Amino acid sequence: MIRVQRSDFDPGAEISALTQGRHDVGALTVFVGLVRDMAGEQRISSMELEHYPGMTEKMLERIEAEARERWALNDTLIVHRYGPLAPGERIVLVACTSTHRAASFEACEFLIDWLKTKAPFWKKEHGPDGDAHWVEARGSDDAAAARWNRKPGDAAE
Amino acid sequence: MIRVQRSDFDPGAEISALTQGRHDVGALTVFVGLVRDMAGEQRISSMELEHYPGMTEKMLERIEAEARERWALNDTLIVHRYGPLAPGERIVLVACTSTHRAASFEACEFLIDWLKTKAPFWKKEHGPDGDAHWVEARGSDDAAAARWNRKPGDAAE
Amino acid sequence: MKVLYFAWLKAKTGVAEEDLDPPAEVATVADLMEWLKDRGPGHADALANTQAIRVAVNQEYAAPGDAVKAGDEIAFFPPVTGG
Amino acid sequence: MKVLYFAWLKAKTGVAEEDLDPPAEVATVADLMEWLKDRGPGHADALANTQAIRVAVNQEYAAPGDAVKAGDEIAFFPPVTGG
Repeated sequence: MIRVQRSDFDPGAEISALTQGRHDVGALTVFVGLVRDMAGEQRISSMELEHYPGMTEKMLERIEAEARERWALNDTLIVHRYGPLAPGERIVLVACTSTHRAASFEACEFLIDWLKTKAPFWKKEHGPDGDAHWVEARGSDDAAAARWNRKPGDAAE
Repeated sequence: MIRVQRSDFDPGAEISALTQGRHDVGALTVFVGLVRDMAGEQRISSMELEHYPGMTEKMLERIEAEARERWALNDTLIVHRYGPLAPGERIVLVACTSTHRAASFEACEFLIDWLKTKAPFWKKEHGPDGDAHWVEARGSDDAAAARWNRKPGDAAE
Repeated sequence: MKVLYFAWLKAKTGVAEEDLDPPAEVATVADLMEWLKDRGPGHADALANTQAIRVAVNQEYAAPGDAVKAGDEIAFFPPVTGG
Repeated sequence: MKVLYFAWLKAKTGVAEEDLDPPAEVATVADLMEWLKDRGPGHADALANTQAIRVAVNQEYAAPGDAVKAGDEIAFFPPVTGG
């Protein structure tokens, strides 16, 4: 499931919903991304997360479908916020359940790596002096996402 | 922090404790292992988790210290249960916080991989007909743990 | 044709969304970008560095040579930075 | 010397823990395992397959050649299966 929302989410409740009453889940991996008050050497007093409604959901659904095709998963969940965010606030949650831990870890890392390079969100950081700038995409995120690219002729995993 | 306990734990509360009021955490990765009602083709009606009090805590602390030496982490947490467990119940939680996601993912996977091969716990599975057997260690777990072995001369990460 | 701008492209063009009816010779994403630059200095500035811009046609990532036509939703934005 | 058995080693020996005072010639883990086998058929069965047994001396993993002495806590158990 995917959800794009302005409001905060409760990681405990999200985790519960994925495992409650189930006897076929052996492994749950969850990633939560949060706003820090520093970006490199720069102090951050708040952040604004813009997105492209419609395309965001479409991309997240596609990324989720790709994960479910590549790994044997019980369930996947992506929750991503938009709007104003303060340091310490949660931005995104990605969770995968599987019978075995390798699949849950790999799929969870895949989801956040692809999300970061494909889902249309843009971060604007505000400094303490009222200065603001759009965050630039990072080469390390492209590299992380590229790990999951399939070479032509790759067998289905 | 490490905890070895008979009682259940609340993943949401554990996550909150790691991030609440902090502005320096950018990434949280959590793994939860649960009891399934199947082991291969075999039906499981309950499980008994035995451990070696004293050595368990010592090993978990050492594994945690190793993770904190290898990766730049804000915090780490291992909670492991012992005693009788039914399908659907949580067995273990491992969580890592860091400024960046790569460290939180790698350290979390390292912790569970090493825990599985080094911490003195033993699972006994009970079938629906009252049959019981001790779970055998798996080669795949040894291989997962061995990924993290350092070759002589490896630089500190 | 609906044209959308996000992040600093929205700030530079001064619009989030505009309904446009480009002439028939505007057949590709690249054509459209050139044509949009003539809408004013803000548009010209926003669209100056094509390397820094990503494009979606009908909410799918698109390349400069991809076709655009009446009724399409075309979005211009910087490389994404969510997560 | 305190000797502990876990999992199926406990089931086979029939004891979780025993306080023992082996003779001076029992100097290593391997010596101790041989000596323990004489305590009865349960012990002999439990300790028959040394490949399947892990050993800790004073709560540290130990090898067959490692020393054991009075006052040590020695534990025998199968490869671990937690997590």
